[in-house]
Amino acid sequence: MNPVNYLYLAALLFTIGAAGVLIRRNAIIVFMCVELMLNACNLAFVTFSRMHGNLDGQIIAFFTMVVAAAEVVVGLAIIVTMFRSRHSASVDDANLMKL
Amino acid sequence: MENLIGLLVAVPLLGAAILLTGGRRLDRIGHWLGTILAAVSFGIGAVLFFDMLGKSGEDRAMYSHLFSWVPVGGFQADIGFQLDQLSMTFVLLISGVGTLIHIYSIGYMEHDERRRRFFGYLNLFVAAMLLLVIADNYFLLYVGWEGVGLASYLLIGFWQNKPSAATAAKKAFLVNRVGDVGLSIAIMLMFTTFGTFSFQPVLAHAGDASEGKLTAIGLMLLLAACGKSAQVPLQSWLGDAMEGPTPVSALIHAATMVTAGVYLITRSGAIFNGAPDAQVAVVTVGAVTLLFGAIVGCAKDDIKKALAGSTMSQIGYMIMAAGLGPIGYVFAIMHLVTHGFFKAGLFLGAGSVMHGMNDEVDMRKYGGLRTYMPVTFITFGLGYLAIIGFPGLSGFFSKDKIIEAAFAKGGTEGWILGGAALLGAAITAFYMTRVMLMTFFGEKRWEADAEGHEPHPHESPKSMTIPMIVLAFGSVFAGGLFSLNSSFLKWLEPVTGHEEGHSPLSATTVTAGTMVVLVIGVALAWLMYGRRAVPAVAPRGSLLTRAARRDLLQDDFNHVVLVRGGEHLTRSLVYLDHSLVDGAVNGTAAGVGGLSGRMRKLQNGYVRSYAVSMLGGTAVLIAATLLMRAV
Amino acid sequence: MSTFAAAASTTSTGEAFQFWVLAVVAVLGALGTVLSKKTVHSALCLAGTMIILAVFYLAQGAYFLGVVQIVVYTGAIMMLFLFVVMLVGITAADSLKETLKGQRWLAAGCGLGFGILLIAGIGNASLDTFAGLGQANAGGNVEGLARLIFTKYVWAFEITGALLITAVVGAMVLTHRERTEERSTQRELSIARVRAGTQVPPLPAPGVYARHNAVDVPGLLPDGTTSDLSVSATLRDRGQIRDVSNEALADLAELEQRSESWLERSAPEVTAPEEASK
Amino acid sequence: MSFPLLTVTAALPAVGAIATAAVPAAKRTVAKWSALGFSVATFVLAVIVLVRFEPGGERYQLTESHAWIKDFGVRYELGVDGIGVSLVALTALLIPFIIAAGWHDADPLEDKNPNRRWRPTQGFFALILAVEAMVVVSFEATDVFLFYIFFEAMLIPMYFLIGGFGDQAHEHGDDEAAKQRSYAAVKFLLYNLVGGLVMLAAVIGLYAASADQLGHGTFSLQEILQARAAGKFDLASSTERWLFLGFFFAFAVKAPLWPLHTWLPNAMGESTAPVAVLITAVVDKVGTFAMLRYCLQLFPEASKWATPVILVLAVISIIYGALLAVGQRDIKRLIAYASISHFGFIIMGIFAMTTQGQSGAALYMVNHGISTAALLLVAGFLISRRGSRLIADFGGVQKVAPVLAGTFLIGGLATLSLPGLAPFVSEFLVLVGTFSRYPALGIIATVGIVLAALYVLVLYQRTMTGPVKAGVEGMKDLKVREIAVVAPLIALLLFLGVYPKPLTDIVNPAVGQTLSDVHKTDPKPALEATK
Repeated sequence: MNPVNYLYLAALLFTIGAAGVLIRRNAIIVFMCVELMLNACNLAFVTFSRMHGNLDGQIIAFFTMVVAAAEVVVGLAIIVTMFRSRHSASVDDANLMKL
Repeated sequence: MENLIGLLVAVPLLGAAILLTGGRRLDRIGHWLGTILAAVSFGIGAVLFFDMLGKSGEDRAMYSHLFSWVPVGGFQADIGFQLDQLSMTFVLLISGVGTLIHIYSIGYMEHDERRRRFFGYLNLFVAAMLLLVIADNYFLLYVGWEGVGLASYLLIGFWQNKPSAATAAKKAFLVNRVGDVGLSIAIMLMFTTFGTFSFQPVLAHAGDASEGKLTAIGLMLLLAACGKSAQVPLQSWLGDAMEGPTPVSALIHAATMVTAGVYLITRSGAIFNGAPDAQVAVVTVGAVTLLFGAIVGCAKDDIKKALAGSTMSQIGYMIMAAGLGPIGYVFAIMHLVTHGFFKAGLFLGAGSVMHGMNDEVDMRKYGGLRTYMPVTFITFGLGYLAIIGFPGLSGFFSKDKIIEAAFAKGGTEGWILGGAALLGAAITAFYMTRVMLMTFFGEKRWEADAEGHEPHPHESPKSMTIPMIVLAFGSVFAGGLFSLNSSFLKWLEPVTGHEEGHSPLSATTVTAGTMVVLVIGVALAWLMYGRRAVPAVAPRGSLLTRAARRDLLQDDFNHVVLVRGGEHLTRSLVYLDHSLVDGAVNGTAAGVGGLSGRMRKLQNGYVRSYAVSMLGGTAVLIAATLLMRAV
Repeated sequence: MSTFAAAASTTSTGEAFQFWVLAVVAVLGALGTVLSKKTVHSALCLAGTMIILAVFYLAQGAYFLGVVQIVVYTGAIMMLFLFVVMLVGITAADSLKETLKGQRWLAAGCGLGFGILLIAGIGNASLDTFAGLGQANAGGNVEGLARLIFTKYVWAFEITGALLITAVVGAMVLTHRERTEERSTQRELSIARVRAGTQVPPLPAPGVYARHNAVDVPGLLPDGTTSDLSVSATLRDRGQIRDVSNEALADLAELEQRSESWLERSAPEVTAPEEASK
Repeated sequence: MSFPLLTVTAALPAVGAIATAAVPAAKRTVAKWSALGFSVATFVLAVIVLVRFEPGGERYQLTESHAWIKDFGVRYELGVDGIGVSLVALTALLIPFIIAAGWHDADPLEDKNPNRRWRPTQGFFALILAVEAMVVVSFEATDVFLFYIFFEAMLIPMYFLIGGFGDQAHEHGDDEAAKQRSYAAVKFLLYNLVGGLVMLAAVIGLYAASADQLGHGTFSLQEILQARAAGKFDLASSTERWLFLGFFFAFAVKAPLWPLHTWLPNAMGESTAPVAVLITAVVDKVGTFAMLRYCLQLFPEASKWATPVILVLAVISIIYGALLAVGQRDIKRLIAYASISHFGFIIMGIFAMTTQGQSGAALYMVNHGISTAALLLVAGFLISRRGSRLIADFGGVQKVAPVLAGTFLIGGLATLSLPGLAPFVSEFLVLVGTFSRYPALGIIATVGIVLAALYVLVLYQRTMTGPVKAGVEGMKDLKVREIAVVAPLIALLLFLGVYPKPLTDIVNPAVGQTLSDVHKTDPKPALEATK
């Protein structure tokens, strides 16, 4: 098997995640989908690192994880606050950006 | 000596500057100052004149170059003066008559609180007119040309609170401006043809230029002359110009400014000599105008308007003479000078009459005034005799010569012109007699006006009568003096050149003919106005009379075609500018606004739809890169 | 493990087999994450996917990452998610019904197009030579990463540290609720309650009847109806109240039956549990 | 290096603007005096520049050159040729009069609350000085990019001057006036912005062209000119034409040329007279000036290619502007349309490509600045006295205010270019210059002279002569301040009318060089007459 398939998998997962972001209203699930996309990227990175035979790809993936962690922390905090203020975790309820 | 030439202009100009900026503190001495300065420039003129007499004919011309005015590439305009016999004649006429009229105005404008300003304007006019005649190039002449236009604008509209006066002033300036366009185009043509527009080189090389160019220049100069000298078709302003104070009418609209056209044509003789077609145009204009003016003069009841018509027709004579070429130039100028005397005298007389009649101008409300104002009567009478060409008076000599010259033109053209001139002489005799009779003879026809105070005619003060007397002398003797062993001819010949025309008729025949038509005219007038009593209200009159009263409908034509048409044009243009030019822009603006209004609907504030657009965008980008790599 | 990392342009059949099996599962997990109604379920699906990814990391010679993936992601982050779900998850059951007009179609279109493009991109990229991590991992994968992180990427590393701290502080700031007024004592609370006049006495206790002591069982009121007040609000909202009144009444009826039959007496008609539960 | 005279000349008003704006709200008079002081000081500097400039010397003098943005070859380069220096002088001359004339235009109205934070007076004068600084730089810049920046930056203060400080005189009351004002301001901004952006594209295009012609991109006018002279810089005619059009469009909007003119009447009509003077006498001059400096010098071939069209448009502007002026009911709009007609003359002179035409155009810029300033400022005094801009509301003014009427008449006569006043010389030069190459156009343009007389005299007749209208009786004659504003301008008009030689001596060499750039020589007269 050609390891490229890992990349195809990554692409697939990424797309699924993206679709999830687009169609789900629950902020938490949206978040999970984002995580899914990040993970897909990580997979791609790891595969690349294998492809090039050096570890930089893995490093990047590692940083991605760190950032993802930070992002999750802040994001979830935001969700909680939002929920407190408007008793709902639906992203559609927060459309104050509307003109 | 040459340095004095500049002073001719500078002195009255200084006067104008002082009087117009001086403010009220000059009110008491203003008129004296103005008069003295005018007299001074006459004095300078006299000094130069005698200096000139001292020299021999050819080198009498003096030149003085002050400074370079507008030097741009080949276009070299200088402030320089040329004083030859022709200019000198005008200088004396202008400053002389000018001074007299200053004196006259002291009395005439006595009761006007803006008298200082009036004298300022008069000085301004004298300065501009002198500049016009002593300039040594057409460009500087143009300055004087428009300068006199401005002065006449200010003076005609001097009583600005009268709307009629303001309108008349505006009309005069505008019509003159049309003429000025002619002059400026003529200058441009000279520049493109000769590379210069100074008199000497242009006139010296006029022969070398193609006839077409000369004709074009000539016609443009004629247009200018028509504007300034109130010749058909630009004559309409002169009648209205009588709204101005009478001295103004005498100085500007009889003696000096209106003759500028004649000066221009005579000065440019060399050009016209090379362009026969242009000359034909000139004589035609002259002939037409002299009849036109004469006819109008017959119908007017307003004494000043009648005289205005006469002015028009007399200048018609001059223009015609100038158009005849070398055989006519001298006589044109000669008639111009004599006309300056008697016409100024007549106007001053008219002014004096009005002065005595509470500014009544309608001759039908005069009558029998000879007993009340004898001096005015006599001077006016002498002027009258002069203008109709009574033998021995100045008008006789000058006009007779012109008629001879007209016949001398030869061929059918000669006959036509001569006939026109004779007819004009007859009509002149008629309408002048009419004026004379209606004003000074018959029984009194005036009654109390609306306020109920009856005019009690009285002789005018000395300051007014003296100038009239002086001018009367001029109008009696000038002609004789000039034609005494044809001194005037000798005087001008070096400048204008002269050749004897060979007339089909002998001089005596012409003179006899003139006498005959003169008698006919006078007799006719006497039959109509002397024997019968003059009705106080004008009778309806024949069709021609009514047309003539309306300046032969020329004004109506202007009004309908130019004024109305222009108004419509501007109004529609204003509308188009707003709706079309501006509307196009505003339309685009509106379109953009509407579009963005639709676009903003996309900003619905839902994170997810933003996310969709982001993803779509990314997809597009990827697609783009792929395509790029594909090709 | 070195066998995993050995492969150059193709992989060992073992890995291939493992890939095909797990990839399917991973995709299913991802779909589950997206599609499942309940938040908890999607969280679990995600966790599963992540673990599988961890395995893939290991398979590709990223040992450190594989472990980190399990420990940090699946261990920490997903748990964090679950906590939040517990905090927030009351509205967890959100319908999949779309409210934004055309959103779903757009999403489908973009997602599909995007995926296709992505895959196409990978497809026509020439990626058949795989160097493999043989010598890169020679000195040990962790050491290799460490060397890179502390030499080449040290600056980025420091930055991430700053980032993490910021994130922590941010989270605290966001979630911390400032107490503005003095905490009210029981006395004040009781007074307030009396003032309000609603539910002055303490709430009824759940799980009456000795056989039930679970908190999700509402207590019965004297007329035999249940009192939702006796159950905690959370359960109430989740609709997780276990109503046992019927069976209780049934038992009661049966008991009396038995006693009557023992006393040779006609039993009185037992009220139907339905009416009882009214 | 020598003392950076030009920089200082441009910087002083800028400093003045800041200083004036910084004056505390209460001290209104201080702000006025500081503004006046700075503008006068600038004028003194400008005079020094004028004196230091030797006619017939280097093409660009008093040059300064420093690298500015190295990566894009943008340099801070200043230098003045004859035309630039005379326009700098004109600007510096007019601003003090503008400030003095607008002395009370920005005083807060009584009914508005006095202690508001917004300080109109300080702002007004600061903005005027800011405009002056920017205009001066754009006259001095010899780096296209530098010029472009200030050419555009000018719009900002102008926008606020137009939108913020209109005179309350409006037939439909204050609210309507405010609405009209903001409309005019926005229109002004949009028109010029669009022009400017088109130009920006062309500027970048020029940079790119120079980059691949000279190897390194540059905006420096002098460098490009030298390169062309050396034959190293030679654009493909299509490129050159596009770039030319880009530049010309911006300048034609600014100038303005028919049919891009409609912003001018609104802007001038709604703003106070001093600001209107600022627009037409100072800011718009940048447009015509830039045509002469950039269009002709950078793109000679394209200029010649476009000449016929431009000349026709210019003639249309002349006639059209004059005709519309005749049809106006509003004094300031009338003057605005008259200006459009005059700008037509200027542009015609520039593109006639003869010595007379271009010198005439250069003179025309100066003379038109002075004459329009005189006329407009007097008109402003008139309007502020009556509180109306409608011609119909006036009549018989000369009876009650003779001095005002007199100055107004002189301004008007200058506008119809009466001989003896400065504009006559320039107008006639333009006509001769055009006529000697395009006789037909020259003759058509002379019609403009008659129409000019028409609109000026009609305006004078309706407002000044006739019986005294109601509402005019109590009108005061000019105050000392106002006379002090108008008299010097009139004196200057007379002087330049009688003795324009100093000006022509400065301008002619520059024109000669420009003509040699476009490889044009005056047509020879049909037969050379001995001078």
